[in-house]
Amino acid sequence: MTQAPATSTNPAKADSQPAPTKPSKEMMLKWLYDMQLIREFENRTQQAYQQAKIGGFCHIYSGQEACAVGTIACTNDDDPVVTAYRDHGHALARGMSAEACMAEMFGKVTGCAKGKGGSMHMFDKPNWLFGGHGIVSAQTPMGAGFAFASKYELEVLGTGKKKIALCYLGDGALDQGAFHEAQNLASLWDLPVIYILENNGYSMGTAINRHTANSENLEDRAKGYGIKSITIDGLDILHAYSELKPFFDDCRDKQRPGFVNFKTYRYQGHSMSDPQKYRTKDEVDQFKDQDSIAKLCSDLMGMGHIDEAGWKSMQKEIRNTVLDAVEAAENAAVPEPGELYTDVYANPEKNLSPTATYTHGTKNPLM
Amino acid sequence: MTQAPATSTNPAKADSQPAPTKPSKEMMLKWLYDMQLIREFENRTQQAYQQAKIGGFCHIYSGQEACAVGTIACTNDDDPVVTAYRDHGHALARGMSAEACMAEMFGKVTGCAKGKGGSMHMFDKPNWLFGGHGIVSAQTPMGAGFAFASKYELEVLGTGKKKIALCYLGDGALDQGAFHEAQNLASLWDLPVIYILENNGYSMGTAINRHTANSENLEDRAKGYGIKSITIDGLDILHAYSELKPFFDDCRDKQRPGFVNFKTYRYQGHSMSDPQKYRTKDEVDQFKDQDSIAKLCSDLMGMGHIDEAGWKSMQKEIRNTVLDAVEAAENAAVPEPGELYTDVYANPEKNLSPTATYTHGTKNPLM
Amino acid sequence: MTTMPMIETDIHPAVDNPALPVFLSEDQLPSREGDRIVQFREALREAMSEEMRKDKRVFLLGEEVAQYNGAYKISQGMLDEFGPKRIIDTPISENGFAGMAIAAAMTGLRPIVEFMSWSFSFVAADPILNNAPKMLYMSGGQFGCPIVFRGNDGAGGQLASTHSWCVEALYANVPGLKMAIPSNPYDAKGLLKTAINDPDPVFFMESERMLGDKAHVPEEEYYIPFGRARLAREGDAVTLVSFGRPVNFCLEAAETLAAEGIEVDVLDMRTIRPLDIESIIERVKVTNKVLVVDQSWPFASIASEVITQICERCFDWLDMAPARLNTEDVPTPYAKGLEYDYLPNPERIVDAVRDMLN
Amino acid sequence: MTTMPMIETDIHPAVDNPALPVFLSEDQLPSREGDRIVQFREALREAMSEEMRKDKRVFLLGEEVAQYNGAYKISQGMLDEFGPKRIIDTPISENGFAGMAIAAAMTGLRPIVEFMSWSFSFVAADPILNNAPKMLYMSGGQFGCPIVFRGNDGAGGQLASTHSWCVEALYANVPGLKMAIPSNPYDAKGLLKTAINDPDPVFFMESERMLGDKAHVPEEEYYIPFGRARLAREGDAVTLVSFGRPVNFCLEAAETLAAEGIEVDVLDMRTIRPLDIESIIERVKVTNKVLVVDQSWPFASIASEVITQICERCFDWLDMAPARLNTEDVPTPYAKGLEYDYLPNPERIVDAVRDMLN
Ligand SMILES: Cc1ncc(C[n+]2csc(CCOP(=O)(O)OP(=O)(O)O)c2C)c(N)n1
Ligand SMILES: Cc1ncc(C[n+]2csc(CCOP(=O)(O)OP(=O)(O)O)c2C)c(N)n1
Ligand SMILES: [Mg+2]
Ligand SMILES: [Mg+2]
Repeated sequence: MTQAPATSTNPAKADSQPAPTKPSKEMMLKWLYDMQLIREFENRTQQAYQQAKIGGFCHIYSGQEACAVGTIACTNDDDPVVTAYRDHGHALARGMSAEACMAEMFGKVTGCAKGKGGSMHMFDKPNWLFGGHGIVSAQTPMGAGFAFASKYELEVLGTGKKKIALCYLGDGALDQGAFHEAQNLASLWDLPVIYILENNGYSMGTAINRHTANSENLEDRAKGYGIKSITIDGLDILHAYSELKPFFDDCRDKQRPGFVNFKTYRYQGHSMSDPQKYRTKDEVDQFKDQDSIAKLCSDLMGMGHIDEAGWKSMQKEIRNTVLDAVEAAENAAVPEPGELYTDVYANPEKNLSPTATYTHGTKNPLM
Repeated sequence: MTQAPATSTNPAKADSQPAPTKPSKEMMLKWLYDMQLIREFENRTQQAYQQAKIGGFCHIYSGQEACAVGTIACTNDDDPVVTAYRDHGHALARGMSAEACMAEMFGKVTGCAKGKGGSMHMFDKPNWLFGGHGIVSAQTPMGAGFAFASKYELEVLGTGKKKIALCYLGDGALDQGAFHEAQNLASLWDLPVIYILENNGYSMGTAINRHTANSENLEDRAKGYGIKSITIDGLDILHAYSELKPFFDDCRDKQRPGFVNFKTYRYQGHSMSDPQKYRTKDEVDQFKDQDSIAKLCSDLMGMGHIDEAGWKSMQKEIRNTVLDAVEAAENAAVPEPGELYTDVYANPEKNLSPTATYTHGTKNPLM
Repeated sequence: MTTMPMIETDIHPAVDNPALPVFLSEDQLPSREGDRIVQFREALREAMSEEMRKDKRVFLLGEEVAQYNGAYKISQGMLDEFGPKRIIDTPISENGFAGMAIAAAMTGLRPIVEFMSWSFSFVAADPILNNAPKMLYMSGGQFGCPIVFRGNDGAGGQLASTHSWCVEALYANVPGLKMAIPSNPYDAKGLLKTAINDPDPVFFMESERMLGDKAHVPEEEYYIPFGRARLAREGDAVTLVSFGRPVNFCLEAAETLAAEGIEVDVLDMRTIRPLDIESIIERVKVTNKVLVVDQSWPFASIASEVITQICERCFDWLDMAPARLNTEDVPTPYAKGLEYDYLPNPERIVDAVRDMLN
Repeated sequence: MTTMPMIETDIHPAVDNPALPVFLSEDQLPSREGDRIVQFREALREAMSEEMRKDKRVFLLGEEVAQYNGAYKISQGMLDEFGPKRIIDTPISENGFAGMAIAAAMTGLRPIVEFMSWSFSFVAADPILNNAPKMLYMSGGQFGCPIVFRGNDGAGGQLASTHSWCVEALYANVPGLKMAIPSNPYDAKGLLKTAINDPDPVFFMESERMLGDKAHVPEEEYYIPFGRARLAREGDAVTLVSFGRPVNFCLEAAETLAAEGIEVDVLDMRTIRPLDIESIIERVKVTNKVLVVDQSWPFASIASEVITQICERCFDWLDMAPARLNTEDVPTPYAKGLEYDYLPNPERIVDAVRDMLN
């Protein structure tokens, strides 16, 4: 795209080269790290929320880590990514620092949106993350749009390369008309967008079979648009990657859309205020017994890539990173009152409002 | 429904009893009559439009007659029907008088909407026709709603019977999110609505393969929702009826939705102002050669149900009916200026507007 | 208690079962004082449940209204009482289920559509603006549309840009709809019961921030007529005109001002369409100064409209320009402090009144 | 010709290629008189084509814009010149393609989205209101949204209720967007060129009824800055404030009134956000009487806003209440006579002015 975000600020990122189909040891260890980072981060997020340091709606990603990490593993650093409001996992997997993510939820100026967006609006331009969006399914036409922009750059501006856009959605988002329109456009116009259905079985308190028709055969939907699709057991990231990587590569190569029914589960309530009467503790425990982090860890131990001590020290490192992030978020400044009126217009002419005078404000810390 | 429209005002209507699967001679003759009525009516409509007696957008139904007539033939008089803006055919097939329909387009008080709606808004409560709607696909959730209301009456109010709702849509309407949402709701909730895709191959000037993905396999879409479907050769009404009647009966019986891909063709431009550069005269002629009225007429002649003389006199009767309608529309009164402020609110309290005072106005001529 | 019909209307032939409830004048309504303390959300629930008991045509649909007992527990227990055919969980398909409900209303049913938040109504903007308010007109008086759309409106507490809409400034422009925005449990119940019985589409705005507010709600049944403002506090210095949640900010501000010896009116409009302009005029003739407090953005807002109507109706009674205090004219920020500054909070109201008096 | 930058702005870091065009003051712009007569639709086409020639990031998408050459022939010939990758026919999926274009704009492309009619924008209300105007804010200044939404607005000639919307009264409430509503070909071209270069989302309203209007449009390139009203006619009796198509009704009315010896101002606002309130004040200080003519419904309309701002800014200069003349407050009727009465036609304007002077 013309307005190329600066290259990734996260040197730890494993896939600055196109990722190989068979993951290396380093890659797999990085996945374990990222998944555990998300888990730990979300634990602290919940804590901070309970302490009223975070406000608004807050949706915890725990349980779904393999999805963000496993799919982003199949992308390049400059592939555009967009997601919904349950977005901390994607932000971290994409390379946003825990600090910028946590500070955003604390409503601080060091947050990725300078405290203006909160939990649902994780944006990270250097890492090609285009948000965090709150309206269910509003991100799905946008996903097609990022794919469109990549193609436009390649074919009209002549400056790009073959990209794929990643667009995440929850199972509840299947029911919105926007997604239908997006899929039709993507297929009709050969847009390389991959829709990743994070199928955690519930739209808030509504089980999938109560909110979407023919829910056992979701790939049929994609078929209606001539979009190729795949269903993934989302609790085993190694298996997921081995199926997803060729699928993604094919979409990139053919510049065609794809649909991934990624079966996963969320451990926590829909948001922080959910009593969860719609499911049993048994059901939750059953999924926790197949935890994707534990699985990857034991797989890696089996391969001899990590041992108990290594895992302990990795966990500790992560714990410290997250604690540091929390502390930094605590200590960061809240926005000046004047920040209310900044970033409203890029070209803040006069008389745009009867009551406000707009200005530019401080530079985003990520830029 | 609780607010039962009065019984049909059109005694000529063939299907005041549930229609048999094998059509009687009278039924088939009635179809011929109705199809020719629509054709003749539309010819006069075009004429009147060219004489600037009709204004606004005006969409001609010629070529698609077998669709409105053939599908309505499968319904009962009190099955709710809703359609889009290309609605003259449905109105006439459903039993609206040519006069009420023509007068509406002339903007006269004797029109079915007292001149307030025009060509795109044919409403006929006594004949269970819920409009004529101008926003592409907006009628599709409504179709589900009429089916819902029928079921509600049956199951909650305990006063109804098993109905089916008919909802027509153009191929262009496939691309709107509303239709996706409607189908999902219909399937999920077992709503007896039948979506009749009037697939005339074009959305304005855009051929179907340029506006909707996988257009050769439209039944796949319905399959995605677990909705049963059928594709119909829409130029042969006898054949269409024989396939549609059991399909409709099954939807009624099972109280389930259905999707009909009704292949048809429009002879005229999209609206009265369309230069039609997107298709060849040849293509149009090819379809005109398979004209559904000519086909039915010759089939009926083959069966000995009508002869040349009978057909001539039927045509003449129709011509006179339509000419009378035009004349009546011409002679009818335009709405009083005060009618601007009527029918805005059913309960026109004071202070609803800073500038207007609302009242009830004259009774609709159809009621 | 003698009953006095406050609204005389012959109902339109398009509408089935035309009886409107009997409305009492303000001083005949059951007392607002008492010890039957209920939350705002319970008041809403009582309104719906009472009407559903009386009229089987009334039903409720929306996201999580049934099994979950309501995202905000407004419909708690209603599934148990009325069953799944009348308390209906929907997919996240606002366009679809709003359009569906509109059709059902055309047949004479009386749907209550809950938007979890009015912020989510934009995906349903077409059916709710293009169809519901115009059906009667478009059909030449054949089909009415007795439907209630209701849900949370306004900033809910750090919900940020997309989830904090005040849609009234946008939607009130459209003729054919009615709009009610209660500020307290008593009014919420009485207005919602009226809305459900009204034969026209009613847009009913609640506030997540008020759902836990508690007040006396009488045992007896009552209906609050549309188009009657309530003088919640009487003063002489300035007339504050407001509706919905900011009425409470006005009352707080009035306390602060009273301590300084400044007595202000607080007029709670209760409904926006109809708008009780007469009550405003009556008070402007006393105070000659008016401040409209509105939690929407300012540009072309209800505040702009109220000021315009005041100019049209009692310009010569004004001592100074009628003033407005709106939410700051920026997208809703997340950060707590910014969001507080953003809303028309009591401090801002106090300042505005002081400004007017200097 | 000397150039004078009229707007001094440092462009936001979120926005790529920040150069704004050079703006000239009104008297430095090329002459409005001349014999290069073009239609309104051609002026729009020239604006788009010129900018597309200069900047490959600009593209046009919408229903029937390419092969059909535009439902209203605005984009005639553009497919031939720019090819199908930049002039793009869309399915009837306003939500989908508007959302898509917004994403493209976030990456730095500069989409022009044509709504065949703004009446069809309600199905896209969510992306155009919730995303485009708030993206910069929500993302803490990371992503701008340089996009133009344009199309027919207002009654198009007996198109009835659902197809005759004036959306400005609704949408102008939202901070983060800009809005332009030209009244003639010259301004249409200059404003659209500015809109395409503006780094913020611009809502651009045209009128089906004006697309055939003809006027001189100069050969030289020019840009009309946002927020500068044009005094289309100067008088002393009353200031008429208007925008879009009704400006022409005002000019007609002014002729009629002039014949009676009444000279009125006609101020063409050209943009709504920004709103050139200073020019209004300047004229109100001369005439002390103002009538806002607006083709939207009255309630919470641009007219209400203009009146409110007049009260806020020059109340003491008013001889009488500022007045408004809107479309009648009813759904748009189909019948020709009713539709004529419904709009703010010249006769209604003349009557309103006469009323003010009596
Ligand atoms: C249009 C719209 N309607 C309703 C909501 C409220 N809402 C937020 S999340 C949610 C459930 C979505 O579930 P799903 O898509 O499965 O995602 P998950 O929460 O499981 O990640 C609902 C109803 C919304 N944000 N937007
Ligand atoms: C939401 C919306 N967008 C655009 C339009 C303009 N429009 C009216 S009809 C039409 C084409 C529809 O074609 P189709 O659905 O195939 O129906 P047909 O005209 O062939 O009967 C378009 C683009 C509209 N009325 N509503
Ligand atoms: Mg889910
Ligand atoms: Mg078609």
